[in-house]
Amino acid sequence: MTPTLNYALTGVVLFSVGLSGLFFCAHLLRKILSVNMAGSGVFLVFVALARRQPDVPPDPVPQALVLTGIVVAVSATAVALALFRRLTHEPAEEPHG
Amino acid sequence: MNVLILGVAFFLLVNVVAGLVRVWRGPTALDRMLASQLFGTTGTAILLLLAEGLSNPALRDVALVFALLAPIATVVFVRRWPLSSSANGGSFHEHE
Amino acid sequence: MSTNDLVSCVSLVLGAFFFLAGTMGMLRFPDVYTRLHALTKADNLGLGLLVFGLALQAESWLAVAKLFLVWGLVMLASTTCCHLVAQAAWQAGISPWSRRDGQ
Amino acid sequence: MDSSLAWFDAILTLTLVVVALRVLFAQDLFQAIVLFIVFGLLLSLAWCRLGAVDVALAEAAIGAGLTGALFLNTLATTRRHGDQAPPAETIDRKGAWVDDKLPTLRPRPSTPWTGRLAFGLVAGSVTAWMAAVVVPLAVSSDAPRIAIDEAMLRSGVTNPVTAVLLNFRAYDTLLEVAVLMLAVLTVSSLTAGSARVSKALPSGPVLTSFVRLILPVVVMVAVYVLWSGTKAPGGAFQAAALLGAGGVLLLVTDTQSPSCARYLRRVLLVAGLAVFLLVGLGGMLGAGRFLEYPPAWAGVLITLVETVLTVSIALVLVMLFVGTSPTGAEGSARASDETPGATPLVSRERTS
Repeated sequence: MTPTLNYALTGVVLFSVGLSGLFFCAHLLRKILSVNMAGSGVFLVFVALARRQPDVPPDPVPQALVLTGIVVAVSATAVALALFRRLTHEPAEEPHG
Repeated sequence: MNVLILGVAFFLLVNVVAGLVRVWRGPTALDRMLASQLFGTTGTAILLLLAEGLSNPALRDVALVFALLAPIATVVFVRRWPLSSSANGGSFHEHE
Repeated sequence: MSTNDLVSCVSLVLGAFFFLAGTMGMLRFPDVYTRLHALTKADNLGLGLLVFGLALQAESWLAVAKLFLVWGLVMLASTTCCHLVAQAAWQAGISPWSRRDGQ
Repeated sequence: MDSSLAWFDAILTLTLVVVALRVLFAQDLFQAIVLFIVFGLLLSLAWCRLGAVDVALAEAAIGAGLTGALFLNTLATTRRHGDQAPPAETIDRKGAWVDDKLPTLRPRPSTPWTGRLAFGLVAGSVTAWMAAVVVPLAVSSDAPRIAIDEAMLRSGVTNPVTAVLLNFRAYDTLLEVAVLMLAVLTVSSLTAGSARVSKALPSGPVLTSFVRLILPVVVMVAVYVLWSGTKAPGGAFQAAALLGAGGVLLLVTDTQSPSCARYLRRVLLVAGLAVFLLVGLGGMLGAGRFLEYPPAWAGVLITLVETVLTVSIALVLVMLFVGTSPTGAEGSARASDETPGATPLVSRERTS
């Protein structure tokens, strides 16, 4: 098994794990974690495929895409977390502060 | 030489996997945090070894970033997590 | 094998041993205060030995400087984190393990 | 040597999958988040093994540092404080988000077994289909490789990843920065500013001096990463991730953070996008197409854009953290009476 195949298949599995988490976890934070997990799986597939020929340096295009993806993922996560906070904090404010 | 370096890197990875048991078992939030901090140190060591073993000096920069940012989770945790250990929302004591 | 390589090998193996000791401590010590030792003592010593072993193999002085910088930073960080975790544990009312509790 | 690396890969990928499963299905939410941080560390090792050092640098700063901090921050504010149990209807009403003791591997009670079975089938076939697509791609050695090498000579830089990001596919990067702006706007307008946090550990002298020692090193390493990005792994995103993480550290310790007027913060926030656009328009005037650099100037222009982008993106990341932070309570950002985003400005040291 070549490293490329190994990591690419792991990426596929991680994507599925994230997908199942998105469906099966009730907690909203868990869903945000799931989306992150699925995203990491996709990144792993991309970067693994960038390195198909072991002798030459890896293909820069998928790497640049993943780099962009990581930064976009963290901002999307922050938006999701801000929404989550808004949801959890509004109703609970009056009784006990 | 390279065989030994990569062997040690592999050994440290196994160490990390063994250390995961502590994150798993807790029992308190602090134990879990501490274990993740430990992975930061071990991860730095693995990166330094890989940099030498794979002759890719750029990996040392990754190790540098690891070393710089390993404490951030712990610092955020202790500065934001409520100290009071109450019955319900117990912060450090987890009821298993 | 030159003396340089030999010293390097011994240092790497010793470093790996201390990492193993750190992990064992993490897993087997009874409470959070004792487990702090694994973080701050064993692993930092292990990292130091690895850094020393790798520095003997490094290709340039810049690489050596970077290696030692990494070690210094990790020591600084784990010292601080150790302090913070211990303080947080104490303030949260976790009492240190003593032999009597353990029995 | 090869066998040792093969074992390394096998253990690493296996651990990634196990940790991922545990993140999603462990009972305790805090444990899940710590494992998520560990997942980021392991993923960073995977990038290194695959030779994607640029990605590893960003992942080490963002995946293992910032994202974990964001989650911990959010979880800390959702804990119920005091001795009262959380109001029962909060748990029932919308999917039990306050409760962090969820049953392991059990779908939410309302899902019938048929639904679970159906989803299992769907997920299984999606996985099989993806694997069927990916495996032939992974084993084929005559991979179609976009012709980068000859274009590199005209790109103005020698790190191919930087060339792709800021020259060949600069459109993507420009739009990405716009997305980041949008995220900051959204987060800032959503900040509730009402969460009360019970007392956390005060930052004592040890933490304060640690931050004072470490921040200059963070800035120095960030500048180094930015500077080396034109010819070796590194660049604007990685440097910005580092600076952003440093800013979060400063914010959390609540030491005497340099603060500055809000207009300056806004200027710095949009500076990256603005300079990028201006350079692009300049290319339109000079070379005839948007975002096309004259080859002689490409190196200088890329460095200029990258430097400004670093400051802007770092500020974006810090503001995103502020957006998930508690406000107006002990040990929080000093943004109580001002509107959201009133963060102490961390980018000052790096500009002066």
